[in-house]
Amino acid sequence: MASIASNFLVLMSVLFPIIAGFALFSRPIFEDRHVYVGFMTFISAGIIFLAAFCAESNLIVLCRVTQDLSIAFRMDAPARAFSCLVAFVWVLVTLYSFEYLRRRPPVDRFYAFFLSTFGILVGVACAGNLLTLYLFYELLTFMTLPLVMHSQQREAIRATVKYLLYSLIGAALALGGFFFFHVYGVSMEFTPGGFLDIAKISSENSREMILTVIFLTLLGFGAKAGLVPLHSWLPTAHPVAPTPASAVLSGLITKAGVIAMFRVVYYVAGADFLRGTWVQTALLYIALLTIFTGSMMAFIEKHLKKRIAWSSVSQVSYVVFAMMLLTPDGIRGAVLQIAAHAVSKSCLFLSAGVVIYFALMGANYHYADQLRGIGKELPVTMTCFALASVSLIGLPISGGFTAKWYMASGALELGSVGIFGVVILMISALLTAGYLLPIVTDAFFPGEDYDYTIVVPFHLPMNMRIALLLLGASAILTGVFAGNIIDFVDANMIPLLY
Amino acid sequence: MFAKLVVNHYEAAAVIIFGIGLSNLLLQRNLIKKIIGLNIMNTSVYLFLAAKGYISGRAAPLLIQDAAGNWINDASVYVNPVPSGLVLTGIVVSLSVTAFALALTLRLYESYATLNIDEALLKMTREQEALEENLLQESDEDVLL
Amino acid sequence: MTIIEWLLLGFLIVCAIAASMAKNLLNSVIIFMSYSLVMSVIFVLLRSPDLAMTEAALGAGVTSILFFLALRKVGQMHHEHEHESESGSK
Amino acid sequence: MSVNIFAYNIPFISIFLMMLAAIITPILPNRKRIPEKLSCAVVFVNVILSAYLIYVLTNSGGSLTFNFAMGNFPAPWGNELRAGPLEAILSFAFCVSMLLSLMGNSDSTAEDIPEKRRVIFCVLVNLLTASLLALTYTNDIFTAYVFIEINTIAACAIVAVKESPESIRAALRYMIMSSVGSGLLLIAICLLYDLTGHLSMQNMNLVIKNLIANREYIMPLTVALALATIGLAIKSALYPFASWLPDAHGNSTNVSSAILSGLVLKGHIFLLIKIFVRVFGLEAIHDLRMDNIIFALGIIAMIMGSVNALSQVNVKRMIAWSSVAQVGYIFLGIGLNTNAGIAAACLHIIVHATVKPMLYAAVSGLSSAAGHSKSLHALMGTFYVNRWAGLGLIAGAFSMMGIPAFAGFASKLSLMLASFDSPVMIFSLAALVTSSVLNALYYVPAVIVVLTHDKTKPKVHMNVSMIYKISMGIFIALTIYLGLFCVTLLRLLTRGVIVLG
Amino acid sequence: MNEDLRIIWRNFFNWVMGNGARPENEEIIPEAPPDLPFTQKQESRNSRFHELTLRERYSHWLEIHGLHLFSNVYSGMSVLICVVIVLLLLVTVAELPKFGSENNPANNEVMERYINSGGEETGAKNIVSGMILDYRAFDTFGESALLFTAAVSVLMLLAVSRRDSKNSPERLHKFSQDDSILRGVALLSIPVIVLLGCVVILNGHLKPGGGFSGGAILSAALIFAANAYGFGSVHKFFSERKFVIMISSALMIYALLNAWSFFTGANDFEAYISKGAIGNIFSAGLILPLNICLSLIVAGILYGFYALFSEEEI
Repeated sequence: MASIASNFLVLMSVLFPIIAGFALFSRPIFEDRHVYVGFMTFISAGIIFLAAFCAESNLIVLCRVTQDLSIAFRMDAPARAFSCLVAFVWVLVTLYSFEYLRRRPPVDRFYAFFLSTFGILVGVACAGNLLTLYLFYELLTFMTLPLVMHSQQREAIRATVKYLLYSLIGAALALGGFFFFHVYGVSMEFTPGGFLDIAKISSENSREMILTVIFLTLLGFGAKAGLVPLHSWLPTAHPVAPTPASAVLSGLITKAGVIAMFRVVYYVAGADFLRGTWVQTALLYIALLTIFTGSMMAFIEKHLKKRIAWSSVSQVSYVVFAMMLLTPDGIRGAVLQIAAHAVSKSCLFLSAGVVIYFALMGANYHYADQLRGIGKELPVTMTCFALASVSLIGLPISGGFTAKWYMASGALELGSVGIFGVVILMISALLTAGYLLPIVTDAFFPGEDYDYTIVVPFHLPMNMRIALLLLGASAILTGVFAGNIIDFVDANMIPLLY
Repeated sequence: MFAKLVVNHYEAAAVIIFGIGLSNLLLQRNLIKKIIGLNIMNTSVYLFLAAKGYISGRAAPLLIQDAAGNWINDASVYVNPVPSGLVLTGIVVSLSVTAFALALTLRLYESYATLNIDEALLKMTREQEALEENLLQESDEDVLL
Repeated sequence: MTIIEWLLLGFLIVCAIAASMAKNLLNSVIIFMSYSLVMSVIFVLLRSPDLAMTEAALGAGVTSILFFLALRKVGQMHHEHEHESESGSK
Repeated sequence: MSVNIFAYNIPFISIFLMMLAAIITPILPNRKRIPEKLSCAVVFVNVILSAYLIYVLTNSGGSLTFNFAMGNFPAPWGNELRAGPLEAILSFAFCVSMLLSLMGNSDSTAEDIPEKRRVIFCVLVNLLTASLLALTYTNDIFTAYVFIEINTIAACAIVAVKESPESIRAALRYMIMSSVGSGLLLIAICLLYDLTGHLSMQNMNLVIKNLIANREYIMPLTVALALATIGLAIKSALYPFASWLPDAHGNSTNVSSAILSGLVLKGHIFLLIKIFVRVFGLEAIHDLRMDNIIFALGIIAMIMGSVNALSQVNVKRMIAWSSVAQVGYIFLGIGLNTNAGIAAACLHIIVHATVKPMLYAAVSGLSSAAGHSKSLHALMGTFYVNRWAGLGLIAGAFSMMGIPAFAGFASKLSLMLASFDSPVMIFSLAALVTSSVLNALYYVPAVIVVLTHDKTKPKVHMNVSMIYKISMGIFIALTIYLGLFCVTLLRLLTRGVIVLG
Repeated sequence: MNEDLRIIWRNFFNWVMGNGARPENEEIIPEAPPDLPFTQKQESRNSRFHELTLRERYSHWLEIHGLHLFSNVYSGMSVLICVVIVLLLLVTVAELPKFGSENNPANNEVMERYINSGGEETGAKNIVSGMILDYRAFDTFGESALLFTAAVSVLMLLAVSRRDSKNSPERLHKFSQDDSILRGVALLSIPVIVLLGCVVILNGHLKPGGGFSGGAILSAALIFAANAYGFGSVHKFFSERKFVIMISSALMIYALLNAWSFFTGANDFEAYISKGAIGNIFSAGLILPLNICLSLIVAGILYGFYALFSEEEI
């Protein structure tokens, strides 16, 4: 009986937000859409938290497509962790978005897709097999398209098409991998340590082919995470989306790609199968290349939101790097980095959104060098911005610091690649400091020649303020309570390695 | 091969006529000639079939009586009746197709005043272009106003 | 017997080519008609009197009549079109 | 006779019901849309009959098939019908698709076709369905030829039913290409008759097996097979021979396009499958080297159809080119030349017969919301005017892109699994993956446009008729059903292909 | 490297979308208030007059040269295909069984049964008639349905569409000729033609001929009458409605007769139809009534073709 209830809980945590979102298309349920959306998001988050903490981790089959393929979910450890993170950030971003979206209609369509994306993201996290993962991954692409092209201007549509093209190429690679895994797998269900049929592979001498397929699949899923060959949609698409959308796009939806890669590495192929192969090395180098490129481009970029988007390219690849180390410290670093980056990047985007929102009042603040002295007008926002920056750069006690610490110690176990990786990490940290800290310092310390009389007092609405403060605080708190996260990882995810 | 073709001369002729008909159907610009080509092609197949049913020295498939007035139903007396049956069907098929194609051709001529299907396409595109130009001019006037 | 066969087959091929080469559509329809008639003679030679009859009635008769009618109608429409274009130009 | 007497007569009854409906329609009074109602009713009866036939065949326990002699004489002498799981399922799919196309487009039919023509349109639709059913059930290759001709004339007339010069031109072009196809098919049938002395498919198969085993008449057999394949490929719009399709499907009325792409192409493809499996047998096809050619043509069609669809501005032409690509999928399955491959091809036939009419019905709903313009940009924001049509478009697009849980994915998956044992696996993998991306590249922009609010346009309100909503709902439900629960269907199809051979 | 990628992407994007080429240094303007909607019209006009992308150049070029190129390529391909098909077929024909030989595969048990027991089983003296109307009656039914399809389609194309626009009374009598000699000849010959037609039809199971040829002869009589007395007088006893009803009901009877024999034959039921003695007029079971129906259908449809093609209302 309890099992049925927990199954229902897991299913509802995926389906409820989707249904609630699409209900927005039909008839007005509440006169005020914000009330409805807030209520539904809150309920969804509640269900998700409940499911993450209470549900059993058995396989829940929704329906069977063929004998061995089904749409199935499983609330296992990564799913629990990620869906909690999603629910936390989503509630705050939704809270923030009420005020922001008032100026950017049509609200209905935005929230319909925004809410469904919430459910689909949870679906990606709890997918029990590769088919479900692929289904939700594709749906994620299509559900986020309307978010990116919300303004319907030419730039937005061009960015959408670019996003679409890259995502589709990625998904196509993943689809090819899916077909292969279906033939060379024992079952399609995610199993810790991989479900590949090693006997069949070795008897058919197709180890190299399977490695290539895994590599291509990882690259394909990497498209969502902004990994190098398929990264360039990210800095185009994220800035044109409305801020709440770009916050979740950067903070969480890129992580959907990472989660998919995580599933492929640890649940499809198995860490043992990949350890020491060229796939591991190649992906490590690709991740490092992405880290460097992202940081460098962010350093060069002047446009505020684009800078933050490039920063995402680099920061998400930290996770990929850590994940591909295939060591305990690597996993610890990856999980911490996911959490830290999700909250801090959302915080950064939301702060930038406040700046732009503020800009709508008259000034034109789109570029990083226009923000001189803005800390006097928006003190709370810029404080949160600073907190998030600290975490992204990886200064001590912040979440980012712990993550990078584990990452580096994991990398050093790995020999020359690891050492090279640590060097790149250092350089990237410096670059990150270089593109984020000047904004903060300029904002708070505009210099001697700053004219303090033009400061216009700006009243930040309460819900925006709460969202920003909570996200900024949690960027630091992830570092403070890193120990608890590490305990969770040690108990649940380290066994995946062996 | 040539000697064999001489033996199968009906079939060889049928095949050559089939080729002529097919090339007419594909290459002629004029629709009436295309349809004539279609008919030639189909008829050649009927010739082929009829030749396949023929057995030298045998009678047409109409039962005949022997001297005592009994019907001779010995298979070694008559030619193969199956191809005749098929060709009978086939002739009606090609008649129907011809009638339908001719009706379509007449309608095409009514609309485009040409029996050439490519020319009809050309005329259509020209008309559309003219229409678009008109629209464009109208919208320009709108802008000016 | 064989010579007649060869002659008729040769005539068929010549008719088929001539029907496609003829400049005048009417000629080509007439040639097609004679082609069908020769075909029905060949059917008689091949011991298929049913076919000969049907081919003569439907293939040579009805089909050719349809072609003639279509040509006549095209001619009429041609005049109408010319008439229209003349009046249009005036 | 392993089935009860009613089920035994179902193939005959369904063909003759459609025929009698066609014959009686001109006599009926032309009021209150009686002819259309009659067509729908008879097709609906056929849906039920074929569903019952599927039920009986799969639960009879004994042999899955039976032959029905049309007259007093069995196979080599008289005409025969043959019913097996494959035939029953396909005729069920065709009837469902026909019914839904008629229902889903009934509004646009009423607008596009003047009332006096509608009687004739109904006659043609009935004849078309009857000929399709006969094509599906027939066991005699010459009967198949006669009914193919009925099919062709009715299909061309259905294209020409729209009173516009372009549609007449398109119909003429279709007619000419079809005639080439039937001419080639006819001479192939004659060659086969000469070599085997039979017209009944299973007797032909016995003789051909002997001939191939003795290595006699290999060259004539190859030529006959090649000509039949080319002839049917022209009629079913395989890529290099598909130039007539976008004209014919893009310029006709919506219901005509739906019927043409959903049913007419499929009937010819199924005949080709019958010739491959039933007349020649798969080993013979492999011996005569026809499988690889079909496979390669299928891949080319998949890619080129989509590439051509990319540059279309007219939505109907875009969907028509996408049909070319989808026909490529089916030929890819046939080209694999295994039972599984052909079952997958049959699954894709069913999937496409469901999805394409749905797309055409959706486009007809959307374009009437946009003031009957078919250009992609005119459809902007029409989702909010006609939501059922918009949902249909989205479901169809997802299905064509191969998103899991929609029909297209199921057939793609089964094609892929069927091709895994063959040496050409890597090609079909690459082709399937590439064409999914290409499909998405033109379907997603269409969906985006339809979902985009156009603020310059005044708000339009449109009354969507109940029948449209119902048929759209059934379409969408079928799409998702096929995507999620196709296991039993695929298993049945595989058994059907095995007993067909 | 990234810039290169971006340039390649941009070109590709332009190619896909058909937008004008865009200046490289253009900044992305994010999130301006959505006042300006995305209008395609402006865009197409811009691209039309200013910058041409590859696709547009291609389509312009195609507009000018495309048809010629297409028809040339098409002709070349067609010639090639025809030549290849003819050569292949010639080679095939050379390998086929010999013409006129008794041992051809086609002369097998099928044909033997048609001849050996065709007389008893169908009662027809003309084996071909017996074959197409009894053994392979379904083919012939399909054939008459095909004729019906063609008739309906031609009716749709040539009659129904113009009834609204061009129906003027003087058109109806435009081609009727007031020729007394013709009328006299017609008066004499029409009964003879009708009689001939009837003989051919009624002897369909005994002699060459049958429904199709007899129907064609009957239609010739009708056409002759129409030419001699004008379509109007033919229409006095044959209006369009009656015509359609005649064809449909003849076809209906034909179909029902066929269905009866198929149904009883397939289920081994008693058919209640005697075959009669070979050689009699009233023999051969259903073949005689089938031939009569067939001739009515064919005569009606062929006359209908004639009337429609000579721009008359049937």
